[in-house]
Amino acid sequence: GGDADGADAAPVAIGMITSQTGPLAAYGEAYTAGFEAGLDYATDGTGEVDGQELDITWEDDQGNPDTAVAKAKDLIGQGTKVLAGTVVSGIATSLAEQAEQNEILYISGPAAADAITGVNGYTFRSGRQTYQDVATAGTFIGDPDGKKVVVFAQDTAFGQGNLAGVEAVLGGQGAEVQGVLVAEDATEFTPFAQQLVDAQPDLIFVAWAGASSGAMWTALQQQGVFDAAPVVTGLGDVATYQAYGDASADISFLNHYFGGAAGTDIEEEMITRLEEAGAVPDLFSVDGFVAAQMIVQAVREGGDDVDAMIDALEGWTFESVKGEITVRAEDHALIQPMYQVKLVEGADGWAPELIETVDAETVAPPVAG
Amino acid sequence: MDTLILLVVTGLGLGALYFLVASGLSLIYGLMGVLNFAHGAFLTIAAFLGWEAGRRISDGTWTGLAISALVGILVGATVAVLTEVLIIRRLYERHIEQALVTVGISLAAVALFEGIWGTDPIYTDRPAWLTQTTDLLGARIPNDRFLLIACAVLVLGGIVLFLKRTRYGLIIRAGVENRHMVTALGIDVRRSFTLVFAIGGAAAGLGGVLASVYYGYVSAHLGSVLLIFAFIVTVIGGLGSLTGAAIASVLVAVLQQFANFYLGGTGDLVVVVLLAAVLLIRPRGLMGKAA
Amino acid sequence: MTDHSALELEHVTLRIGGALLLKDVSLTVPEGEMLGVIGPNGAGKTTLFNIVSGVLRPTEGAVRLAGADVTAQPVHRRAAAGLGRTFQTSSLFPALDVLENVRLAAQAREGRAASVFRTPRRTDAATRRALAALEEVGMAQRAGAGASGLSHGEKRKVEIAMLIAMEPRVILLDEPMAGVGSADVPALTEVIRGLHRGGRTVLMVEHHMDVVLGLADRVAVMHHGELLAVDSPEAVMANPTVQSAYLGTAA
Amino acid sequence: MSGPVAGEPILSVRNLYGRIAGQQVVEDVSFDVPATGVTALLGRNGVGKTSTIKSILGLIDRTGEVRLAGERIDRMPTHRIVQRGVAYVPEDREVFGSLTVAENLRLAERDRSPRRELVASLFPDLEARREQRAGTLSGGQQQMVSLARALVNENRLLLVDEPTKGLAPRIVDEVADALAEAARTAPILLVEQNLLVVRRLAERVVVLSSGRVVFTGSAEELLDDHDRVQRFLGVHDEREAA
Amino acid sequence: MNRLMTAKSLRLVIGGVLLVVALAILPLLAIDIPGVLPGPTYTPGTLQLLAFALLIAALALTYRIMFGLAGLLSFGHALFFAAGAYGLAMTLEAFGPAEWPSALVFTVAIAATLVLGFVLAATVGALALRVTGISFAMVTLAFAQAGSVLIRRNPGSATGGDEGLALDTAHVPPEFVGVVDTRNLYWLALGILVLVYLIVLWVEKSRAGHVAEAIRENELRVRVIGIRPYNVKLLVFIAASVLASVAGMGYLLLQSGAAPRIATADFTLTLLVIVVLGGAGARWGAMVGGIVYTLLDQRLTALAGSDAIAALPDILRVPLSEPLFILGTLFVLVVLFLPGGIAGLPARIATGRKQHPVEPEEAVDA
Ligand SMILES: Nc1ncnc2c1ncn2[C@@H]1O[C@H](COP(=O)(O)OP(=O)(O)OP(=O)(O)O)[C@@H](O)[C@H]1O
Ligand SMILES: Nc1ncnc2c1ncn2[C@@H]1O[C@H](COP(=O)(O)OP(=O)(O)OP(=O)(O)O)[C@@H](O)[C@H]1O
Ligand SMILES: [Mg+2]
Ligand SMILES: [Mg+2]
Repeated sequence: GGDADGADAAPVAIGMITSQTGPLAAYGEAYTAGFEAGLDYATDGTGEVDGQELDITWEDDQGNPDTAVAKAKDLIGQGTKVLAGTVVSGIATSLAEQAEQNEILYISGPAAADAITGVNGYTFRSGRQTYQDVATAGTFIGDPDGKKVVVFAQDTAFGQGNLAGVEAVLGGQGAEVQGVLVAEDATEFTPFAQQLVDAQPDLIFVAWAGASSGAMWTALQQQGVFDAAPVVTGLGDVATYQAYGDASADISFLNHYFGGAAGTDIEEEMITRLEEAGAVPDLFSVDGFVAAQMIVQAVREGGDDVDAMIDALEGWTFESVKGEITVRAEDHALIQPMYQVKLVEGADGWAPELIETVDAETVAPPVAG
Repeated sequence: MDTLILLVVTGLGLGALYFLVASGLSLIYGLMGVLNFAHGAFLTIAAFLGWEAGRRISDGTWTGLAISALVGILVGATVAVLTEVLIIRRLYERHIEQALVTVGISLAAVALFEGIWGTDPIYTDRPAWLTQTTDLLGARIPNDRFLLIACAVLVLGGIVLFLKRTRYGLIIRAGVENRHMVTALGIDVRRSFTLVFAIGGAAAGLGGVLASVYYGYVSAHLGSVLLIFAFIVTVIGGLGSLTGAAIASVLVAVLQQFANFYLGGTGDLVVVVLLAAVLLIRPRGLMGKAA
Repeated sequence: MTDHSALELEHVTLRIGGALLLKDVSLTVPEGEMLGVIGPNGAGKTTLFNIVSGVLRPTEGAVRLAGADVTAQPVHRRAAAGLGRTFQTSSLFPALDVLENVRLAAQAREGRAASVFRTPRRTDAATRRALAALEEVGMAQRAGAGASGLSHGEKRKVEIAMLIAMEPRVILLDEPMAGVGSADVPALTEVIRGLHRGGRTVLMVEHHMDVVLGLADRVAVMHHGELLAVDSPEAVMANPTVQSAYLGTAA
Repeated sequence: MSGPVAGEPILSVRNLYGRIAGQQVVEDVSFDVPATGVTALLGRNGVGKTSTIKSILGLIDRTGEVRLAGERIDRMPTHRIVQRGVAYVPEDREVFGSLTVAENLRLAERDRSPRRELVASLFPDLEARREQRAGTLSGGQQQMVSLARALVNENRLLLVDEPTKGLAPRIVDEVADALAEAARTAPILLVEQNLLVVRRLAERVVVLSSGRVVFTGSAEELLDDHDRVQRFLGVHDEREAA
Repeated sequence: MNRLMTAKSLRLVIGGVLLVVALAILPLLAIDIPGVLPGPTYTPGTLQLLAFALLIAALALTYRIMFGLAGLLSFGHALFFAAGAYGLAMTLEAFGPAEWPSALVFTVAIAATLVLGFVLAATVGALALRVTGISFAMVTLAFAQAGSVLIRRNPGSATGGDEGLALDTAHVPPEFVGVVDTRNLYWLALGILVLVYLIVLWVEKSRAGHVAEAIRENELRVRVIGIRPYNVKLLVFIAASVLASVAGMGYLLLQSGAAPRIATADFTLTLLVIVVLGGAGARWGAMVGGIVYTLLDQRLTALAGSDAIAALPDILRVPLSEPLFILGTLFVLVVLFLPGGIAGLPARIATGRKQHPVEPEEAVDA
């Protein structure tokens, strides 16, 4: 525990690094808005923790690790003890490295890579990780034993991670798992769609990111994949709701968060604050919100002593937007509930609707390391 | 069997797209003697404005698509002409600088498009028929591939006729080699150059609109993705050779499909290896003329 | 004395595409000879030089330099082995100055021409040789001038200076007088005579008949890719085929 | 064709300056080309003959006054000047190497009814090589293409830069014949090193030295004056003009 | 003879040494240039930025001897930079028998990476140099693209794919780890730049350098005087590439990791932009280009996010808030109106608007 009561203590310097420009700027924006809302909530609108000021600096990583490292070094050089943020897994890895080298606290943002969990003692995460996505997908087929699951993914760290996740989660429960990995730069998905049909699976899990999703879904639809087996994928941010076109109604979605998913009081609080700020609740709003809560907790209990902050966070269980969340002590995994969702067509196009909340323990990753 | 057909026909469709981009590139290379890195930007702006126009007037219909295509062609041509007149022309006969300037334009243009239209892809609507499939020997071929192939054939035929049947073909080839001497034969070479730039830009514009049909979206990076392959196709086909580019487009795209499907997604690697191999065996490309 | 000639061509034939550019050309040039090569435009004179210097490979036949078969050797090897040439249209390194142009040739002569471990110096042997070569062709005053700004005649002289600096044993000159003002012809003729006088073997394509006649020991006549005759200048001039196919009335 | 009034020069050059890459290569050159016959522009290597012709055509930066049959052409772009009936045979042939012989000639055709037969009869060798790429022609053959490109149109003035350079004696003869023939229909400004050819073709000469005109007069007057020839066209002298 | 040692070049040497000394004591000073540097020169953030700029300058310099000197337009230079960074990261991770001292492991890893860079350069160069011009550019692009694809594919989890590879600090000397030691990294970067400069200078001034220049002008002519251009080009290619991988190693230490971005064709294009921006005609042009570009890139981003920009009307705000737009436009303007790049500026100012170029200063010296 900490003993920070000094109203006269120097403000705690906190560095927020995330994409304000670059390819993932939209995610960065949601994260930022969520963080502001979370900070307001956790400090009761004061922006201070028990009288201790927080000196928050925002920096743009441009989606570029070089920039991020430079910014991080600059912040650390100026005495920053807490870093948080970034959507990009590659940047999160670099920042985790900096945190360890310089013995400061780092709370990564929406970056989903499993590798960040347990990477070192200084690094925490405020979002979900790939494993939790995959495990949620697994909840769609009931008992996986003896079923055939095909993972359709891009051949990237993200896609490979998803395949590995499915193999671990569903394969471990007796499912036969097959991967159809497509080169990231491929633009033609029709033959692969046909390959999916030919495989005669019981479940198809799609892990896709980026602009080519539209063409991919069209190809699946054209080749009749939806008639062959149920298809599960992760529901992304608001901008992607319309990307599935005619396929939308046929897809089962796993989801980390969408506006209205949780139905908790804290969610209300967040949405109110977001709307006041002119933002909408989105996939990564909660990551920002949780990051703010974790920082406030760390400062409240640990002042500006990094080891004390780490102690304050390890094993901490708290109420947040998605309900009860735990920072697992062993590897800093963030144990949290997930959602099953479907898209329904309304006046403004397709919008998500909750099917079921998946229990945090059901999708908890095994301890890393 | 149906997989084979699917791979070949979709490969042809993709090849058609490559060719639509490469045709303008090849033409402008034949004219400027440099690779035009701004070609991707011509394509992207045409796709954006074509989409803006199409959706305002009649979204998701054939009329809308026709309007998009028309606007795209006009925009592509206009932007190309502006680039030529305002920038390229000032650097005439300085090929490296010309190429460099187009690098600058492409960097600036992508950033500008991101500023205007954002970084996320904008998903587009198209006529229903294009999203459906046609059964061909057991393979369900997406219909838009047929549209692409038809357009590519038309463009190839049109440009070849233009170069063969008009004097411009001669003027351009001669002008690349020795601009001064062409003017000394009493020919206003600048006007021919601008015209050809316009044609190249128009082809890129059409390519842009069709690319947005193929991918189902428009984005600031639409052009950059295609440009790399258009370069490769242009070089494999032989710099400045239009038929070479057409053959290489098909070769590259079909090979890419097969490698992606059967060789563990190595399509891009295989294409790169093909490029290196072709250049090492035939430095001038498949149909290139002697330097 | 060596028992072989400076240059030998044996049954050299060259085909490009469908065209027969050289037809069974055999030629022996003894050490120290100055051989004039004449023939109508398009007869294959430049082509012959390209074969000798290695720019083109013959379809059939062999090329021997000082007895050694060089048919398969690349250009730079033959040059290193003592074969120098000029081009029909002058070709210098326009971005370098006159002295640098010539010094490159001198460097090449010394071997290790492209070594990273050697830096050119004002006093080194290559520079001295280059300056001497420039002196010999009367271009020493222009040593610092950029090669791109030279007039035609000056370029010709610098090219010959490069040859001198290479100290080749066999020299091919492709129309050295082309474009040279009549006033400068005598001077350049002297320069070429100087080249020859050093005991070097010289082959020279030239359309200025007075120059050819004044310099050459023997004259080779080419026509339609064939070697019509190799003979003394007087005999060649008297040859009726040469008269009609080549000289016309202007001789 | 309404020819210029007798006595009025077809080309008049006044105070012409020309520069290449910032370097003055033509300085204050003034001369006239009469409306008939051949005028030779002479001078030693590097005095600026080629540059003078290029200045007239606007191929290099120039200032000064140039009139074609009275009309100012010194502000016109090259192609306009040529369209007014000026043909140019450049010093280094400058054929389009990647085009065939036929294409080279076709490109040069400006007139509605180009004089293809004339060209074919002048250069039969080219007829046989119509489909060969000009870059693979021998030097002399290229020179013929270059000449043919000029002669295929009807011209008001021919600017010919060293047409006999690199030609076999017999061809030199033929080219001289062709030029003599051409001179009957259009006046020629000829740069030529071969004084035999000059003597045969030219009525008038203009001599340049170091970028300036040092002599204008009749060809015979100059060529018969050994002293002048020595002085203007140079004795052997190592300090060659730069 | 303009290449030989003269009084003027002696002055240049002294000036150069003074400049290096001035750069070396920068971390000990508190110079603050608002708007150019993010903070005073002793702060880690500023030193990090400056060190990065110095490494990019070194890299640009290696590109200059290929492009500016030998006229080899390569689109694959990034490959060798990446080979240095990834090579060192991978060997550091792979090696290291427990009983070896860390310093030894570090040295061996560096040596191994140099060998790797050399072998890669020799292989790629030997193949690519069989063709010339645009074809050469495309073959190098092809190799770089293959490298880039491989790095992103993460074969055998060796390269970390999109996420990049973090530096395994176990065997890195502690002086190079951590923010407090940023100034050591800065000195390291400065050292690399000086080293690269000296080697580049040496290559350029050597006979090989002269021949490379001649080859750029007229390759056949070089062959005819008895020199094989291929060897010289290969030599320049290898020298430039190995030096690029040295800069890459510095980059790895500075960034504590390697990201796939540095292997892309875009990165090579950036290099090209830098060299042209600075002026391909001069060594110092390339270096200044590297430094100016890095600083501009960084400061323009700061500007883009500033309130002043946000307050502008859309038509100005949208373009001005895109740093790449400004850089791209600036680059176009430089190519159009400043042909010699930044390095050409002094000469242009000195000659004013006069059309005549100045005569070479040094007289011929026989
Ligand atoms: N690639 C080719 N294809 C067909 N014919 C060719 C090719 N290259 C050269 N020729 C022909 O070969 C002949 C020989 O040319 P070459 O240059 O050797 O002539 P030359 O004797 O040097 O003539 P000149 O005195 O005019 O320079 C010419 O008729 C030329 O057109
Ligand atoms: N590209 C150039 N750059 C710099 N100077 C040049 C260039 N071209 C020509 N000059 C200079 O201009 C002067 C005149 O050249 P020009 O070619 O007009 O002479 P010329 O009388 O035609 O000579 P020649 O009889 O050799 O053809 C020469 O001294 C030459 O040095
Ligand atoms: Mg010849
Ligand atoms: Mg001349």
